[in-house]
Amino acid sequence: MEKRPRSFYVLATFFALFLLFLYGPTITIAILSFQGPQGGLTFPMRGTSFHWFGELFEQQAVGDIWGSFSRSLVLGLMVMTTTVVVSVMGGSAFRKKFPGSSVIFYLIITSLVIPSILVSLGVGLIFSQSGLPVHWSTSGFGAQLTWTLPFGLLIMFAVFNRFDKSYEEAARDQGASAWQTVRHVVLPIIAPMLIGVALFGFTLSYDEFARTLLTAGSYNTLPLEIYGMTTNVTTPVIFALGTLTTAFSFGVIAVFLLIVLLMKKRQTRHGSDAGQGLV
Amino acid sequence: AQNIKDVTLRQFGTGVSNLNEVAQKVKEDLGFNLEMTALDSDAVTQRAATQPDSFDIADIEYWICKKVWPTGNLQPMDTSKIKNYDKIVGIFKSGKLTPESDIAQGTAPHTVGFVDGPDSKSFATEETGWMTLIPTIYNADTLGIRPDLIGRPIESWTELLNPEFKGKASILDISSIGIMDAAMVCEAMGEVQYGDKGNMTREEIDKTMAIFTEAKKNGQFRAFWKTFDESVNLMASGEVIIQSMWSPAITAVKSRGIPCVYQPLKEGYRSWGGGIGLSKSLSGLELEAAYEYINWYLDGWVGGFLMRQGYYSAVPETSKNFMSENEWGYWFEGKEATGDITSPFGDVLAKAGDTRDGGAFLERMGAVACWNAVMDENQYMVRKWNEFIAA
Amino acid sequence: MTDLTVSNDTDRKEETRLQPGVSAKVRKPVSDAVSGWLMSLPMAGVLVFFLVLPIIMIVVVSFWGATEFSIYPAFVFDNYEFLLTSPVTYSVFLNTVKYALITWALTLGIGFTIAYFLAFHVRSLTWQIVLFLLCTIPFWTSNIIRMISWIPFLGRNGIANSALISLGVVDEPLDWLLFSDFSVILAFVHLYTLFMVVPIFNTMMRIDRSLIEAAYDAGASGFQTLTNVVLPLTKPGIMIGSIFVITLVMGDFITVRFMSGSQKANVGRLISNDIALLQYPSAAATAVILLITVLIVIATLLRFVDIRKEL
Amino acid sequence: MAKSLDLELAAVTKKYGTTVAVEAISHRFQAGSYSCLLGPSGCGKSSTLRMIAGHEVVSEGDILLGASNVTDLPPARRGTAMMFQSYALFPHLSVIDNVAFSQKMKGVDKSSRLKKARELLELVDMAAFAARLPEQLSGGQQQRVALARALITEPSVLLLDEPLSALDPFLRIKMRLELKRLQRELDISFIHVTHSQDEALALADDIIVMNNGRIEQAGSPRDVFESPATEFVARFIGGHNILESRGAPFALRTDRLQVAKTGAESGDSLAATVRDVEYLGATVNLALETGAGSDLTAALPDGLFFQDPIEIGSTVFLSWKPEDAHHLAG
Amino acid sequence: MAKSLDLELAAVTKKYGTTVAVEAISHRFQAGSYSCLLGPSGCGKSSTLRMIAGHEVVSEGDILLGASNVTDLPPARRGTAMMFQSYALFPHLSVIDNVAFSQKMKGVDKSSRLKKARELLELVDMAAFAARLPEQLSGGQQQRVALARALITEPSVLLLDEPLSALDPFLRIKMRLELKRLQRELDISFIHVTHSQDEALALADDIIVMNNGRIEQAGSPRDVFESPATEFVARFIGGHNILESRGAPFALRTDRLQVAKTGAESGDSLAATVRDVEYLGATVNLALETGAGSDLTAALPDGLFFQDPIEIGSTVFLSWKPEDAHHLAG
Ligand SMILES: Nc1ncnc2c1ncn2[C@@H]1O[C@H](COP(=O)(O)OP(=O)(O)OP(=O)(O)O)[C@@H](O)[C@H]1O
Ligand SMILES: Nc1ncnc2c1ncn2[C@@H]1O[C@H](COP(=O)(O)OP(=O)(O)OP(=O)(O)O)[C@@H](O)[C@H]1O
Ligand SMILES: NCCCCNCCCN
Ligand SMILES: [Mg+2]
Ligand SMILES: [Mg+2]
Repeated sequence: MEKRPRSFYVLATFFALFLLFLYGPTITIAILSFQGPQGGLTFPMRGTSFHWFGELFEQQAVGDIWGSFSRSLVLGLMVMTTTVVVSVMGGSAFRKKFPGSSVIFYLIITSLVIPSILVSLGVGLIFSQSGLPVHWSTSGFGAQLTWTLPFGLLIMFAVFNRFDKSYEEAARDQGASAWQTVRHVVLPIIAPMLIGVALFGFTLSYDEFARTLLTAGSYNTLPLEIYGMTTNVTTPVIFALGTLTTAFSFGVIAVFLLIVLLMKKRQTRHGSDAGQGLV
Repeated sequence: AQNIKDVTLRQFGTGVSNLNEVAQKVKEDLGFNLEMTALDSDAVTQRAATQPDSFDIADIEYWICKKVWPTGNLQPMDTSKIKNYDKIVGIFKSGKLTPESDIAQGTAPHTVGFVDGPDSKSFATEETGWMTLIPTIYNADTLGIRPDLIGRPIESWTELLNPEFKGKASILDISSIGIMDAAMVCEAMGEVQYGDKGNMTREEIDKTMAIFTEAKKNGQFRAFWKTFDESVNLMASGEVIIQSMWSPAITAVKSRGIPCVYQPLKEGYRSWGGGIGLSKSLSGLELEAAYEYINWYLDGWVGGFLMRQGYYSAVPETSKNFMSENEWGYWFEGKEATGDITSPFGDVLAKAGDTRDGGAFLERMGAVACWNAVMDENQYMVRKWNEFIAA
Repeated sequence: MTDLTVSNDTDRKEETRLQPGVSAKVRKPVSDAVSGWLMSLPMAGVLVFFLVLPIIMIVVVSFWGATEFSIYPAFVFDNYEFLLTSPVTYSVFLNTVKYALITWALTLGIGFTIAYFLAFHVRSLTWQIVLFLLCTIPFWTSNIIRMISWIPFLGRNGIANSALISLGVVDEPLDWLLFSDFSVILAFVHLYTLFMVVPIFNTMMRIDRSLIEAAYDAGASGFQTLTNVVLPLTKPGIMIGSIFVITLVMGDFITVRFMSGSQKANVGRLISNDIALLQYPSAAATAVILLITVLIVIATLLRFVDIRKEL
Repeated sequence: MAKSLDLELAAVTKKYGTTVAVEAISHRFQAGSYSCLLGPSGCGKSSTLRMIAGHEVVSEGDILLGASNVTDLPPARRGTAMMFQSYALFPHLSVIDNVAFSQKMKGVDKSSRLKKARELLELVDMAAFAARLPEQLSGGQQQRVALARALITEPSVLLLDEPLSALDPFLRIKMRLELKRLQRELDISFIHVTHSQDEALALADDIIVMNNGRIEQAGSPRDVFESPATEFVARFIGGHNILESRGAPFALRTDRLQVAKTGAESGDSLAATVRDVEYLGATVNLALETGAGSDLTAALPDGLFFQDPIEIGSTVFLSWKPEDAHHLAG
Repeated sequence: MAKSLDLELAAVTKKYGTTVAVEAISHRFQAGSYSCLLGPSGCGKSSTLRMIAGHEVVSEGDILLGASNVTDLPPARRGTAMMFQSYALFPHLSVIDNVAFSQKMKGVDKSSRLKKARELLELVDMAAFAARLPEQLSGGQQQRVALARALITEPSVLLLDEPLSALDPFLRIKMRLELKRLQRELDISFIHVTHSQDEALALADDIIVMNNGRIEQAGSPRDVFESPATEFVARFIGGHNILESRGAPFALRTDRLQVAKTGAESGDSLAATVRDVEYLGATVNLALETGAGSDLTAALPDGLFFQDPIEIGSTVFLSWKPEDAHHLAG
């Protein structure tokens, strides 16, 4: 390995400090989730235990963590799927010139910059004024899409800006129909990027508060539920939930790393002699 | 034919009384499903006022009623169908705890408790047989303090603005409630004389907010809180040592082994009351189930459950059946505990020999100076409150 | 390659010029418009229903009247009149702008540095992705939970103060760590720096590495390369990140409320307070003004960069 | 393979907005011939090829393949196949799946399509690499796979857009021989876009020299090289000097310019200064400047040059045989 | 301009992880000479150049410029300047600011640095474009600006990594003449990486042929072309056939192979089948297959060939003069 310049170490330290800063709350949460049974949400610690992890799977005094979690999960998946599909379609549409595309583009920008609470208020008003029932899977879903779609579309712009059109032409040349081209060529090639869009969509939805606030209807999503739970004493159970979420995320990343490593291994095993000069 | 056991009722309210244990017990005792959604107090008002289809049962406070009732989203209840109607304490019917007590200032529950008929949108001045909310839970609020960190007796609401506690005081940021606390303080300081704290004039509002704004600018407050939990954390972490607080929040702090007192003050309490209302759209079997639920609610189990957390039940008599003598004595009669007092969730809240802060029911509820209120100048007050927050 | 230019002026001119009386041999691709429309239909649908209609609704309602409990159609300017004549409005907008500017400056400084590190010092793509993912993990825990945890982190007895005291940096716990402008901005920086990192990183990755070498070759120091080459070339990413951060901060209400202990206000809080009190018309009027402000800021930023080209 | 057919362009025009990329060109590509479209960057070669392939809408004019008008047919239904400049191999598919792609799209069952694909891979000598991903292949190998993929559709006309430009010079020469061999064996038409004169000369039965969206000259390599029709063609095809005689331009091959160290400026003899000497192995190029300010090049066999080397800066005398001067139009 | 100095590589090695890209190469580049590093893709040319430039850390060995060891100096302090393959002009700076960049970095005041930059632009004939942005220039123009930018640092050695590969063939020939002229005028060393034999032959005073991270042969173009040291060099430099005589390989220039339609296989005459005929303008290449299975090429002047054309598939007889056979090592 080559020697690194000093700036590397300075920047790496900065990055480490930034990570520490990002993880400040996470670490606090992690520590406090091991409070003893008498402990609360703040320091000092009153003993240490796994009590609150156990409690997490029991019924809480107030609120329904797993019910709202499953709603958030379902909603997150709905938003994720829709974001991927609609963004891919939208992104593809924008590769062509069509009248009105600039209107849609500016709407997307507006959607990106409009304060969340406005969407929440507006969607809530539309539904209530037109007598439609608000529900997390209808109004809540739509309100969240106004947040995830701009991101999805912007990422798709980036993806398609880098996408070599000749792949599609080659497919058409090979007799693939428009749909076959998408199905067998475009989608597989951009698939890794779509994972990014999907992750983005899910994360933004899973943690969305303001846009769901006035649009969720009878049943709360997880952020709303936790907020609702704070109207009574909340316990380190919510910290245990945070710790589990974080552990789970680390797991996902570890799996991702493992897959990458395995794929690299497999590639070397396949024995590439690409670029070995004279044919 | 439809079976009442298939009915599901959706109830929302703040976490204070939207307890899962209640729903569980309903399922056991009555057989139908109760789905509880806990919301913060802002969301509760919004939900009740703007999303009538999103709930069957609204668990709200009386002062909110003033905003929600005129929307027509709730239907009044026929008191003849309420088994224990007669046993409901007087506060919710005539406004008088005992026949001789004065009616406190503010939006007293009985003033918004009745309407003339099933379709009426304006409140009646006396009992009519049509109730807006069935009272379920209420209490007398005061300041909470950390005796260990203050180290001297606290007797008056004025202490909230005492510079001694600079940077360690807090009040709550729910304007309708906060303004009442503020008024208690200003009145106690002798700075403002109110005609009716529950229905201030613009001038009174201005004066009150001026005093508090001044204090805020001087760094009196560490923070304002909006949810129950925040008040608990502020107090438990020692960020704040004196603040307006709710009884069970004190209990929660204490249950962590941190000394905390719900300090009775000489000027009296600021009180609040909650009840459950029925959605306009409720009918048929579901309406029947709702009545069954209300009757069950007043039947004592919930009352006991709530009383053991430090609230009061609207029908104390029935609750007594679900409390031990020790508990009844401690919580209701203000007697010394004869053994450990535990919360319904198993935390030990008091030991033998302890007495409840503020004493017996009659002593506490008898010393209510005002109720949480929605005043005529509410919009003006709200704007001033916003200015206070932004100052 | 894909050219996302939205303007179709030339196309349209072409059409009108060629249409009348030209031989049947003239061919014009018509299907682009049709398929473009079809494919963007779902997106357009969502936007119309969940963005355009709500905005129209808000604008309309901002002229309505309100009682204590309901709103009624009217055409009154009361809401705006009150808003625009209240000194609170101005101080709150000012405060909002203050938060936005300070947060912007900090996220830009930090975000640029982080992006620079990831783009220029981390060599493999895998590591770049891993480090980036590492940055995102905290965001998979509900923000509400994280907000709650700031108190034990920054409070008088929190981790930060304990650490500072045990390190001997301070004797007394620092009060201003929590419930202050400091903590509000800290939380903003915490929440939104990544929104700055991503677009800047993206732009940096597209800088041809030989430009950096060319700068070194010309005798530029690391710092000179940074200011004379990297920074100017990263401008588009900075613009996009700035748009994200500024709009997010200007529209936020929950962070300000939690982190200031409800002691500070920004426009978002004004709106949410109004909403909480069912003063929808007043909330809507404030929202309209906020939206206009944000759009003006963004439009100004967009003048400097064509973000479609820069993605 | 399919029967080869004539391909005819009839006044084909391509406009992008207001830019005219290809201007009413007409040409008949003979069945079974190897044609090269040659021209400088931006002259419309790719646009022409892509219109033939069906990847670009024809603005005006018609394209006929055999007896049928294919102008408006989709790419896969016109009997053409295209090999892309950077090959456009599907990066997510293995070599054999790339080749079998069109069969899969047609719904051919797996075993038959793999069998067919394997045959094609054998044709291009790539069967051993069937399981690799494109990124694991060298440029030359990728090119062969692209060829196999194009040929599996049994086209009458194979279209190639700068197929050799991504290869290094060594490979380029090798692969161009293979292309030519394959075309001869399959007996179908190849239309090959290039901006390299060598490539066009070496490969083509027919060279179509384009400039500014128009065809400047079309003919056999010898026609084009020995009788360039215009100054542009003479310059572009290389190996020519442009001179002028009584106002009329004429072309003179660089290897037909005779260089003498002594002589006199008179009639067909011209004095010139040697500005540069480029050694190119078998030949040596002299860059010459005549008094008239025009730059000429003389290509001498290396043997001849080194017998009596000429120094840079020296003056030489040029002459040529009258029959080597080739008159140009315009 | 700076005084030109000898540049010496002493057993320089470059390793990337476990790959050895350059393996202990030693070479002395003469002051004021034009050297070309020539070799196939991946042979280590760029790595070598980049180590000289200081953009790549030397794994082992030393680099000496004149008397000083520059192995560990930063790029700007070694007296070299680099011209990048795709020019690497700063897209946000105007042409003149690009050229003045290094002066700005040194803190030279604005008017002096612009004056200096303008001089350099005049040198490369680009003064008229001073205010343009790089994207508003053609490839050839960009190249000149890049040249000016590299030269303004007054390097002793100018390093060029495939400077012509982004240009079309027409421009490429033009620009290579300019590079050569400039080098001669400035009298500094140019080290130029290419994988084109023509380019190397035409430009270099010294050709360094690399293969697999090693130098196969270094010498003047004529040395390399006329006496390739190894089979690899003979193949790579082009224009050679490799034959074998009693187990020992020898090289024979393709233009020295004599082709006769009639004859007998005997001694130095070899029967071969014509597999292909490549017309290249002034020459015609015959691709030949001998019985022994080896492939040969014969380059005939076009005049000669067309006097009596040879058909593909016909049998011909090959012969050569013994003095044209050049024996190869290994
Ligand atoms: N999609 C397009 N939109 C607008 N103009 C285009 C488009 N494609 C090509 N052109 C223009 O049409 C003209 C011809 O382009 P074309 O690609 O056919 O040239 P070419 O001969 O293939 O050039 P090269 O050798 O550089 O590939 C050029 O001026 C080019 O700029
Ligand atoms: N940064 C790097 N990391 C790892 N290996 C590298 C790196 N750069 C080059 N190599 C490897 O080192 C060897 C030599 O590469 P180099 O770029 O010097 O070749 P080259 O002769 O310039 O080739 P080309 O003509 O393709 O530019 C190759 O095998 C290449 O894959
Ligand atoms: N069931 C309604 C309970 C509402 C609780 N509000 C608490 C207010 C205390 N001051
Ligand atoms: Mg082209
Ligand atoms: Mg290289």
